Amino acid sequence: MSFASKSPWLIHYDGSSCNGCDIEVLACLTPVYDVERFGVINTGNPKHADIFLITGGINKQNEEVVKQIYDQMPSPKVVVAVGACACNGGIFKECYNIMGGVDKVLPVDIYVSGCAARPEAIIDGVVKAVALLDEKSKSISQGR
Amino acid sequence: MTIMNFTKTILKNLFSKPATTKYPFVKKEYPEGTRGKVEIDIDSCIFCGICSRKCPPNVIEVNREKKEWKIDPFGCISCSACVYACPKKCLFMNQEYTAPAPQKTTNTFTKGE
Amino acid sequence: MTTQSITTISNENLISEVIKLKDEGYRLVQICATTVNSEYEITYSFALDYEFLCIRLMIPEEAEIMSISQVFAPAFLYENEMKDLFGIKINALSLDYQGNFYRLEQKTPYKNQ
Amino acid sequence: MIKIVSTVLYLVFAPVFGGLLAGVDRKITARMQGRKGPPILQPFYDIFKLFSKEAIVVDHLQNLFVIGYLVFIIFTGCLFFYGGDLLLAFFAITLAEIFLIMCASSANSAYSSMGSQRELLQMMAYEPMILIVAIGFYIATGSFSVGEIITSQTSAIATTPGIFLGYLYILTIKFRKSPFDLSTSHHAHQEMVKGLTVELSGRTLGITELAHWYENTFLIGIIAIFIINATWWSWIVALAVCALAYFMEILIDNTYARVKWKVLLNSSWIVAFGLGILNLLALYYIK
Amino acid sequence: MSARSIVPFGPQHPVLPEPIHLDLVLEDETVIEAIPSIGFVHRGLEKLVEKKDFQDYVYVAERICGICSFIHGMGYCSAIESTMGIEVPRRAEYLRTIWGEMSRIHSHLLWLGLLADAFGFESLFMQSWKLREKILDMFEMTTGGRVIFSVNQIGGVKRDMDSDTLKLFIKIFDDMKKELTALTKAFLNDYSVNTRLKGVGILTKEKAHELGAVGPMMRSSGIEIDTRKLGYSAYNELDFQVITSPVGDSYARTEVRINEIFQSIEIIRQAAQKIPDTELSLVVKGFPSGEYFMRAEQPRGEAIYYVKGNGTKFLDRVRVRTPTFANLPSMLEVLKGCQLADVPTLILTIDPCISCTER
Amino acid sequence: MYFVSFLLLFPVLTAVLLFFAKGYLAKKIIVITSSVVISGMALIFATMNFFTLSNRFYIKDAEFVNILFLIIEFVIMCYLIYLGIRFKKYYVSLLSLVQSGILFWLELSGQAKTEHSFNIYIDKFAIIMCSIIAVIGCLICVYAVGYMKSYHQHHKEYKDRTTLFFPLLFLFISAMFGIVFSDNLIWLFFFWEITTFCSFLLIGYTKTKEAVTNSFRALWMNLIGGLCFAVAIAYCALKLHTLSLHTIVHMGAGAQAVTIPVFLLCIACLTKSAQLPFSKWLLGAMVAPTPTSALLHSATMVKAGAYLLIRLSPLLAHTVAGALVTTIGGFTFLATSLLAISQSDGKKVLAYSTIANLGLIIACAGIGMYEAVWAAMLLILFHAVSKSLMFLSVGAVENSIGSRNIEDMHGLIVKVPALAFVMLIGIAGMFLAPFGMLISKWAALKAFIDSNSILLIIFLVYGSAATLFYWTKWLSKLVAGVHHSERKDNQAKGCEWFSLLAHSGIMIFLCLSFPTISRHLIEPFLSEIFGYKISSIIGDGNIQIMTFMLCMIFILPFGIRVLTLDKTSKQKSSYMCGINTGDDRKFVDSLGEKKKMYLSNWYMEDLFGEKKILLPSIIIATVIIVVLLVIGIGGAL
Ligand code: NFV
Ligand code: SF4
Ligand code: SF4
Ligand code: SF4
Repeated sequence: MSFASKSPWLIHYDGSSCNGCDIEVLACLTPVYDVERFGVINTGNPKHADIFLITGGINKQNEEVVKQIYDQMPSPKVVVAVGACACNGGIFKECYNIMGGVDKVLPVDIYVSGCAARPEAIIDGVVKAVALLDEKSKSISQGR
Repeated sequence: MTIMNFTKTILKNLFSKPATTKYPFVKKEYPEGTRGKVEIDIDSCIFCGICSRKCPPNVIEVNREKKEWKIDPFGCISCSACVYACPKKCLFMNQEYTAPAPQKTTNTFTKGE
Repeated sequence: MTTQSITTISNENLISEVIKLKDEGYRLVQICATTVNSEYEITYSFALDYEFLCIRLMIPEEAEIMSISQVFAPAFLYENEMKDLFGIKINALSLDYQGNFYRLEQKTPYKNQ
Repeated sequence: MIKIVSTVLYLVFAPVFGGLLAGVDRKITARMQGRKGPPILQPFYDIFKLFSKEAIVVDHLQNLFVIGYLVFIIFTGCLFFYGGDLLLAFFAITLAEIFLIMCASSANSAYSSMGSQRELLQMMAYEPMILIVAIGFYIATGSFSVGEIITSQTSAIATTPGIFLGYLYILTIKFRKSPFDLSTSHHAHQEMVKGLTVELSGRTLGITELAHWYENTFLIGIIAIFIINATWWSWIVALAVCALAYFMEILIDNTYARVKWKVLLNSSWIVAFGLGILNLLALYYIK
Repeated sequence: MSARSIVPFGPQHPVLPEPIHLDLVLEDETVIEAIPSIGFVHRGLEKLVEKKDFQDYVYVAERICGICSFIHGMGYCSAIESTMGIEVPRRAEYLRTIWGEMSRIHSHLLWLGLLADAFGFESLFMQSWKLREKILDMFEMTTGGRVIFSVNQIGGVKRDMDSDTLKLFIKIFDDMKKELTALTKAFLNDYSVNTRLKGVGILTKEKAHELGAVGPMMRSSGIEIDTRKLGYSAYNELDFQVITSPVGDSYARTEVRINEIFQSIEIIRQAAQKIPDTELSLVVKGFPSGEYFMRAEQPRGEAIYYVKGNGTKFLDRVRVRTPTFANLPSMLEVLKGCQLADVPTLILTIDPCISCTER
Repeated sequence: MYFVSFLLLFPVLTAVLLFFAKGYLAKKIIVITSSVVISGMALIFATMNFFTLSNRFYIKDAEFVNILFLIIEFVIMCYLIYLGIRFKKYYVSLLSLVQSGILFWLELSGQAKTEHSFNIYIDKFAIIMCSIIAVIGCLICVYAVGYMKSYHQHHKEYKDRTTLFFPLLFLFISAMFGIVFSDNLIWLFFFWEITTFCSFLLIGYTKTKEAVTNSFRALWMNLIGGLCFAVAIAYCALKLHTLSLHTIVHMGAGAQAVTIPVFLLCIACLTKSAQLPFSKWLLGAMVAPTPTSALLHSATMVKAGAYLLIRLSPLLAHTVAGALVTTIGGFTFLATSLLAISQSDGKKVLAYSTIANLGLIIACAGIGMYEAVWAAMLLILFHAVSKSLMFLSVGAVENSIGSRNIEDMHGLIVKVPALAFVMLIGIAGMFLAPFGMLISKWAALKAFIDSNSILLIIFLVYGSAATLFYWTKWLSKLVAGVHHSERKDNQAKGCEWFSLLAHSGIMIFLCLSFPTISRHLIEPFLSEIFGYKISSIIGDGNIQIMTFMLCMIFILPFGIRVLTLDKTSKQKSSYMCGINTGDDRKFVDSLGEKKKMYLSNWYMEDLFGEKKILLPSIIIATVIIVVLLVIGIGGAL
């Protein structure tokens, strides 16, 4: 049995977001939504994380940062793009300094819509991500 | 200055029901007027394209020839601009939001004859 | 509401004008540039309590201006910003990011192409 | 014989106990914060997951040191539950901690190194009190040996209340609880990121977590031997006191801001002096 | 004999909700120097005015930042309204005031939580955010969104609040006050919190003025300026005092913000009583021309919305000078000589909002 | 008898040979051969007497030796007076004149003639000391052969004065043998003075201004001790009519008569062992080339003071003199341990640590209880080895990476792995369980508790905390795995490397064998001086536990191999908030350029800096000494 799904630790990085999705992600950790019910911990450190939550779009400067964080996470790992900005740039997609959504630089596993993404949506996204995590962890253990 | 003056609050919390919602096990009731996802009553649409022009992130695509109305729900910023703009009032906001998905999708509505 | 006065001054008078304001006790509120045709219009805003006034430079695209960061320390942020976004040449910046303030992919997006 | 049994019991059940303790801790903390909190078994899920993850390191030395940490923590606990020498147990746990510090600094990463410096500072802060605890036991019961301490006629706490309180004080450091969670903390949002454990992941992190459980069991065991004496009912009292002490730790965790290192160092040294040394003086006076 | 460490702080760092980067030069844990770099969130949205017409740009303005979103929308609208000479219906102005003050409460509560988290007081963080959720619920009830409201438009607002709702809100606020008081006690009276706030990061009155600090940052250094006193929206008809504190340390900044929460509740109460019954919005005709600097008090301080129109539906320039941008020099000032442990709390005491700063 | 004379004379012979040897190779050959001979002889001597040794006295009435000593003493005095005048340090001349004057007067007036005066006395303690001096001392000499060569390659600015240097080393060793073998206080004093004189010359080796100042500081501080020593001798001769150390010790603790000489000797020991307030000379001694520091700090010089105090320990129990020694020792331990925290110069840390450890030894000796003395002797043993190892490895590191600053040893394990490992062993030996020092500390703590000395407990608990801090932080510097950093050449070759390895070997050997050493060497000695059979201090169970721990430490690395943890783990770059530039050393800084990350240790200058606590501690120590002297001597008069 895989435990990956029972203890999804996440890291949250704020790309070029407006903060809206950002604070909603944080709100998920607080009493009313309390994602720790599902074992979620916000680690703040890629090396401990299983789920990479990104809000906001990608620009030249944070491209490297996002890639590096992803690289430093041990597999199995999943990427969740939260909010319209992270999905495809949202309202900012025409801005000169926005390259687009997260999928421009990372393989995104789950897209969460909304502007700002609602905590419920984020929870749903995390729950879906968790299921994926399980699958990935199984395929890794078979691959061994 | 006192020490541990927060004790009362946390003990109260400890012995009362947590503030946590039961979501996702219990569905959330959204207040009226919550902006979720955009839906269309395709039958009343006249494919004038106003919604498409008004939409700030340009996620609506209207094709008058094919009588097709397309939206990219993952790019929608739930601003309701289209809803306000539609002359036929055939767009409305559903309180539900678009569910997270592993792929970005485009929802296409075609007016059947 | 209070009045908003904008005085246009010449490039050479900038520093002396700014020093005068500093002596009167004004603080720097903002510096902002706008591209007008092929010129830059640079507006320096100052405030004293609730009073608000602006001085303005009109400079050709290639002109160089003096930094006022020696007079008003916080100016370096605004000036670096202008440098990055407009490509305005500013001399004697107290902390010069050398165009790496925003690290844009597309340099000086506001410059007239 | 009984010694060996209790050692084996420790080896097998300390992780279970430590894990449950962590689970209960998280649950109570969550409820104190008005949240529902994770399931009680959550720490076990975490650790199983950690062991199933890809192992990444910054430097291969990390593996060596982290295992050293675990081994010596377990060794310490075994020594203690075997009824061995308390002072030696403290020396052994110091060694274990040093392994952890070396592990953190071997990664040559900013936050892990800063965390190790802080951990070191914490060790310096609690070391006097730890030694005083051992000394207190020795004076009160005439022996460093745990076996003899728990079979003495009166509980050690009768003559060492100050030392007991001092021990509880530094226990907050050892449990890495606010206000003393300087080097690493259970919660994110720390200036140190995760301090000591930044560069540990997957298996290595799992090992430190496991070691932590072993360590906590040992530390709580020390609370117990303050109480336990030759009578049987003292064991029950001890259990209650341990539970109460742990609850207090959780409460303190939730009612304090994290202090800065100088406060930590000064206060621990002052507490060691005010509670520990004065208590020792009194002990000498009585004897 | 100490050597100096040079370490990166941010952009990805758990105490930073948003990416900003500092090169920290440390001696033991004392910060000798901090050099900031920004640009991780820069989107370039001011230039979008060339693509969106001045009415649609409201949606962009709201998304400068998700925390102070409402006042961004309002400020932008007011700026345009001023250039076009539009008198906004009073009810709309009152509603804007109420929502604006609610934004302030939510923003300050959010900040209190983050601050608590920065000094490692998790339960305080949770409690603050628990209270904040109530405000968000109220927002959702009245605007349909939790953080981005989309209720402003040029010429007025889109949604109304009926009197029952207003009464309900006043009641909710009254209930909240008790919990807020407990929170206040923990922030202002708790010993351990005090060790982290008192005397830390002092910004003197002179420095605050010289470095152009704004908002609570400035007011906690004893400078009595609050742009709400300019009397935009409905503030000219409401009675409130500018809150200041003389010392200029982290504690003073906390005190000022906490008092502002209570003040905002008071303002909302007044506004709810005085709110007139007019229509909500005017129909806007024509295009803006001319320029205007609109100064509005954001939770973090004075924001300036500069618009310059040219008589077409696309503006020439929109520029938003946000409070955090103005506070950055003060932040660098207070960071010098502090302890590493204070870096998060000091960064937070300016209540930085990077998405506002970089736009 | 044969062994003793050999050990005393052979080094002198070597010294003479070395003085006339031309060329480096010749020196090398001489040093190595005689080192082998000396340590070989000492070890044979020790093994012969390992299980049984009835204490032996040698050399009765050696008039001609006395005269020889007198002459040498006179020459030295003249030289010192000359130097004092030349460098305008008149107090040095004065001190030298007075102390030698006292002796000349004693000898010449015949006052020094006492009954049955044996001059040499051998017991198990002497054996232990002699082995330490021989083995460690000679290893240092061997090391010096390699070291001095590269030293002069690195430091072209100093004149090569090795012609003087090597003979001095051997003279020093000879004098140390003299100290531990002498029973006659006059002989003891003679050798004592020789060490002072040699150390003075060795410290001034480079002849820089700093070196000269420091050497004079060492000189005058030791001369003060010497003066006290001389007065003590005079007192013994005049009042007690004996000059035999042995006899004096047997007079027992209660004896009023010995109070004053014991006090004076204690002061002499405190200066020699560089205790506060006299500790500055040892710190200054660092200017000398590393072998000198190693020699002064580990096996010789400072140990002379500790040695004499242990000899006197039965006289110290429960006396004011004992209190003086323990208090100063304990206080020094605490103060210098704290001071070491703020230092980044490797040698300086070592110097402070030496002073601290000697403080501990001396405190133990001052308690005068057998457990404490047991601990003190073990401490001497272990400290000698690990401190010498540390000094030598710091020297080797300095030659390899060009700095002896601990900050520069960041990532040594990648740069010069071999040296890093040696250093790890040295540091572990200094303070880690289950290595030797810790065992001794365990015993010391127990003794402190049993002696009901709350003050000592305070010193020890806080001092240990500080010790832990500064060693561990050094340790953590060494192991930092800085990737892609340049490999540096290990400059320690041949002699140096051999010496380092030998030290490490001895270190581990001692850890494993100390129970035997304790049983056959230390315990008999203790039984003898305390006059009753003593039980073993540390239980068998605990010894087993420690041995077990030691084994675990050494098995660990192999265990990891077996578990193949290494192979299954993947290497990733380190966490730098997402802006690592890929090689783990640099990040993108605020101006968009690559900046090198630098990690420094903690020094807490504002809490533990020299500026902050050195002066107050010196004052406190002086006050303690003065007050206790007044009480003690006042009580005796
Ligand atoms: N800085 C800033 Fe804002 C505010 N308050 C606004 O203009 O938060 Ni995002
Ligand atoms: S999706 Fe909307 S709320 Fe989220 S970051 Fe983007 S603009 Fe802000
Ligand atoms: S505006 Fe309304 S009617 Fe026109 S295309 Fe859109 S949905 Fe159809
Ligand atoms: S709600 Fe806004 S973003 Fe979504 S489709 Fe309508 S106009 Fe476009």
